[in-house]
Amino acid sequence: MNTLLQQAPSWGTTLWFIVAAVLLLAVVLGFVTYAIYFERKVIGWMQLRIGPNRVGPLGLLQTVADVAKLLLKEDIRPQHADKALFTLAPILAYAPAFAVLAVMPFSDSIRFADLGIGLLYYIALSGITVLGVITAGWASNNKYSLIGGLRSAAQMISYEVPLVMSVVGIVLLTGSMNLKDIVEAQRDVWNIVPQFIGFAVFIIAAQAELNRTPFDLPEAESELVGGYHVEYSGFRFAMFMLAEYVYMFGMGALITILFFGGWLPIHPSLDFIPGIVWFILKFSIYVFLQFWIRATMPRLRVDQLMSFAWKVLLPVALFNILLTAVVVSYQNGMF
Amino acid sequence: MSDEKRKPTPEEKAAAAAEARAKAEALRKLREQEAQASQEASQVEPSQEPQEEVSAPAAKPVSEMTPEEKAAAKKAAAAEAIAKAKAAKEAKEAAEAETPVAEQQSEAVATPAKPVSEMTPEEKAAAKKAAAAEALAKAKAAKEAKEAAETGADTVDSAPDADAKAKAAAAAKAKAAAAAAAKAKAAREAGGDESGDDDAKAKAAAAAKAKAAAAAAAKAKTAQATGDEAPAEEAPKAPSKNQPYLDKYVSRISEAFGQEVIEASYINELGKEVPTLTIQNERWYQVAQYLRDDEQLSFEYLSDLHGVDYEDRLEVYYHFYSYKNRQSLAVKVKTSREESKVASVMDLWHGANWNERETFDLLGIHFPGHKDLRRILLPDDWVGYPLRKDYVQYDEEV
Amino acid sequence: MNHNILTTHVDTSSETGLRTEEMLLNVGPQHPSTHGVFRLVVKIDGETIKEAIPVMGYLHRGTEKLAENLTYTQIIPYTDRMDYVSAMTNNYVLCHAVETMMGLEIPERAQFLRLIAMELNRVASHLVWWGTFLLDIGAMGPFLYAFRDRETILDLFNELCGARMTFNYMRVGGVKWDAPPGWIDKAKEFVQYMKKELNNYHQLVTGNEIFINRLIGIGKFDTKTALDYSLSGVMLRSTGVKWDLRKDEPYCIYDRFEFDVPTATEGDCMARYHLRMAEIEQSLRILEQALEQFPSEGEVMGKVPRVIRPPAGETYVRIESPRGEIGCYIASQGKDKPWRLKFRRPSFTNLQILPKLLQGENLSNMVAILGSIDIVLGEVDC
Amino acid sequence: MLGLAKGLGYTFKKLTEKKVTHFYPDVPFPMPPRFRGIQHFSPEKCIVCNQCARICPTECIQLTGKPHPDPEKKGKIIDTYDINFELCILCDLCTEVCPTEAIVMTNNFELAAYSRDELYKNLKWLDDNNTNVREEN
Repeated sequence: MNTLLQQAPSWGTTLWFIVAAVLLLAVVLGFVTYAIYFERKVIGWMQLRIGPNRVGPLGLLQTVADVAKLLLKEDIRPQHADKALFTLAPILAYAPAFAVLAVMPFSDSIRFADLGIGLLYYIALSGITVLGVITAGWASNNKYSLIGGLRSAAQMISYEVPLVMSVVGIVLLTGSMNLKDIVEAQRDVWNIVPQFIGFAVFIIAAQAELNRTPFDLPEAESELVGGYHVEYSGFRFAMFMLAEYVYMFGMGALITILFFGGWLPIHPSLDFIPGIVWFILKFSIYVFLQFWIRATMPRLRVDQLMSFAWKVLLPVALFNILLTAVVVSYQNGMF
Repeated sequence: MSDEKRKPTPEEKAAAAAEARAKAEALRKLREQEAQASQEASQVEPSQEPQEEVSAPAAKPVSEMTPEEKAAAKKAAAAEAIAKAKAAKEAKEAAEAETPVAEQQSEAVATPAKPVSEMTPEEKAAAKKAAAAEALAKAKAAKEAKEAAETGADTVDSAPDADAKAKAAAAAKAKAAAAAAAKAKAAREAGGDESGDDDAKAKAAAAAKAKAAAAAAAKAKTAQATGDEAPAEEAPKAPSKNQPYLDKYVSRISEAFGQEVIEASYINELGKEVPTLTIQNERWYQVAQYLRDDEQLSFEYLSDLHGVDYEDRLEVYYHFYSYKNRQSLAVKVKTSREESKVASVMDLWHGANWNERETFDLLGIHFPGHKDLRRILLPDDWVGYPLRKDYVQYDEEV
Repeated sequence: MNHNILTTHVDTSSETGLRTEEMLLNVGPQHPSTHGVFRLVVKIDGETIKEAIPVMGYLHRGTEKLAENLTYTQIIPYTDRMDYVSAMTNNYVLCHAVETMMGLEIPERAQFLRLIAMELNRVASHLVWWGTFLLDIGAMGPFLYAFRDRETILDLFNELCGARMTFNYMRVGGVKWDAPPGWIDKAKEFVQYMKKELNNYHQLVTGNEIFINRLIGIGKFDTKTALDYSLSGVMLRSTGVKWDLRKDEPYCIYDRFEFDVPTATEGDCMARYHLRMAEIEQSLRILEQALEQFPSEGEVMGKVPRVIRPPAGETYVRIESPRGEIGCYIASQGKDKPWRLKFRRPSFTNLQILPKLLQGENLSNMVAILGSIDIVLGEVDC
Repeated sequence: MLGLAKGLGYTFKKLTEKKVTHFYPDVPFPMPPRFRGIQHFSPEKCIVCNQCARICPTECIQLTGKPHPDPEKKGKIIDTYDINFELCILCDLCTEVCPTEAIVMTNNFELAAYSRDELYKNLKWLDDNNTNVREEN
């Protein structure tokens, strides 16, 4: 891949890019399909049900059927909706979620762009998703959507700050924003140990960024019915759904890379297992945690959400930066 | 014999025990009473006539009689009741000539040892009188009744023997009473609109005349009878346990507003002996305020509020409760059907808000003073008030 | 609806110079958290509720009007459909009213069956409340756990009277069915199971910090307000009034059993949550005693005339339903059909305080407050 | 945090616990003997006393009788008998009053239909609905 990137653009290389992108998209879609399936299964098991079991063996084709249904549905747009924005919103939400995957190193060899500022790229792009959500909320011409959109804006912007702050510690430790370097730097010990405070803040903020329980206020179905996507149906709704899960994929990958040592094995002696297996394993644990939390937690209230971000998470993240800075300086012999 | 009454509070238990011991005496007293009553009745009889006409066909509830009426009625009835054994036979015949419903009634008469519980209170009381004499003679009946009483098993645990005895006596009376009760029913049906049968009517008319007075009298008696039968016999006028409260309310309100604001006051024997007042419509708001604010009344809780259509008038029924005094009070305010108006008590008890709206919605009673009086359950454009007896659904096409 | 709420306020003179506008939000009648077809028109400024107007009647079936043309026996199935979550208490209140008027005597065994049925139903009702309340708060797990355990109760009812929710079980003078063989043991088993399971519920939810923070201090009112608004049941007890009709005006055979009336003084959603949970415990306690003392034999139907004709007059009885004080008023003219039948529905009365509680609250609190009142729309609209 | 952890612990334990859902409709759902399902009607038992129609709180039962074909015998026999399951609330009162157990409950409860008209069940249908008939009535 690296060699391809460094070549001069030509028809051949462009074709390669497209094929690779489609491949990644297929992988991601496959993941989304089965993430939804497993989410339903896991939550079902936790709730003493058996989850989807009617379509295909063990219900494995349930999500496929759901997606097919969504794609075949009539495209409904509310009469007084803002036509252009209404169409644009799902794309705005989905595109960045997919674009952030470009910098993810899934293993030593499987990766795409190797940006020096991979982490920054991720954070910057993921911030765009919120635009899609606000646009959707506004363009639907629905009060629930609007409230959901605004909640989402407030929440995502607020939680982005502690999210970014919490990874600064890692950047300080590693001295690089390149995701590959960050993984390589964890050969001795995973970042979750020295950066535990950062990890705690990050995982909470990530949850809020993903709009998932207990921070699912923008779509709180018991309050706002469905929040920003209440007026969406058919494939547009599918785009939002996709964005949510792809974003979860991205966040899972990022956490694995930042805190769990990416494709590195638990112990060097287990090196014979391919890196990608380790990656998937660690990644799956995070995804399972998502489902688990969703089966257990109630939802926060909007004012508590904001004060939690600004009064708890941000100070803790800042303290973490300070602590890391002090430790790093000490190690470098500044004191 | 309501649910509550069956649970033996300590006092009741004691009373029951005492009664059992004094059973023989009680019965003797009863006989004396009857003799006395029959004497008195002959004096009061003339004044009794108009009343029975009122009470028989419309089945006028006791609730609407003044205490004096009640007393008079009782006396008259007592006398007549003695002569009723004979009338019972007649009534049976009348009943047989009636609709199937009536037939069922007479069937019921035939079943032995029919417990008191099946009879309406007034029948019970009436029956009791008639039965008293018979009961003494019927040793066998008493035995049967005893069994019945045991299955009923209410106060089994305390002094079972004495209790059972007392009950057996009561039941024996009740059994004989059944005959009289059936007669009462038959008579009332004949008087009422249920049976269209002219024949039956004619027959029943005779019975009804004799009967109605008795029924009315009996109603008065049920006041005591609801609790336990024996005390009723010992002291026929023993007031309800809530009588002092009623007296208190009446006197407090009369002191503040004068006698005339209370149109009627009585203990509702059918409704767990709740003191019930009928308040003058015009002064209702002031009285309501007083009910809530007065130290001794302090009815701070409005349990229920609703309206009833009695065809000649509308009534609003309030059920208050005082958590301070642990006492209930029912208040009724009457209003005309044409211009129904009852002052709103929404600003006194906020809980009246929706209840008044509901009453307005379904019965069309207006509550001047209510801040937001509009329909609550029905759509805003609904025509008519469904709970009124003359309501016909509005049909746009007609 | 000609109400002032329809005029929203546009604030152009704010200090920031920004033009803000109040918004009317129609919550319901199809909304996941209104527990049925209840509608709330709320005027919101941002997410703060300025005013809330409840609109109801979407489930109004005219039970009271229908009852005027039905015999008392025929009305009983209709009461099942009022508070469909706790139909046993509804059955009971009607039968109790008629029995009070007629002075009927209920056989011992029937009394026990009634009490057991009502208390089981109270547990079932509170379980439904617990599940749906947490669903409102955003946790979906508890709902399914609660419904699993409620299912056991419904199965018990199904065995007892052949229906899971619309029981039509009680009759004037007794109950329709005796307990089938083995039923009492099954009920005993359930009570023991539920006692243990209740701890799990607490483990799952009660200690949850998010949950606690969402409820503490929300929807608060004091005793005076509660009485003024005619609140009853848990709503009243959460303000410190120790008042339970089972204890204070005992009906059925409640005075034979030992149980406490849990009260709290905070008057907020959290207090109401704890009270309902404590009430499940107390109900189980009553059930334990009642099932132990259940008479081994006896009639389940008292001696009742073939045609039920309460004497002319009127009565008003009230009992403790899971939601509060349910009352039944009957005006009789001595016929086999009531002249006027009126139910005092606790959900309807308790709901009155909602607009007051919602004022100035956040939209998220709206569902918590509404949930904590515990309404059943079949009963509100009657 | 302890509360959150406890809750997570509880749900995790449930992950492997036995599931409580039924495999309905693959596996029929057994109903207890007293279950009130769709009525079964046996015309030969009916004496056309009209009690079921009269007790019905929703007035969903309609029946007509005809004179007994055997002129020797008195009384009537049933001619038509319809229950409108749009209205029927399966309250059990009709079976309760029936003196001859001509109308009884069954344990069948699947009534869903594509058209309202299908919910009108006539004598023949009710007669044929003779599986899982309830014993106690």
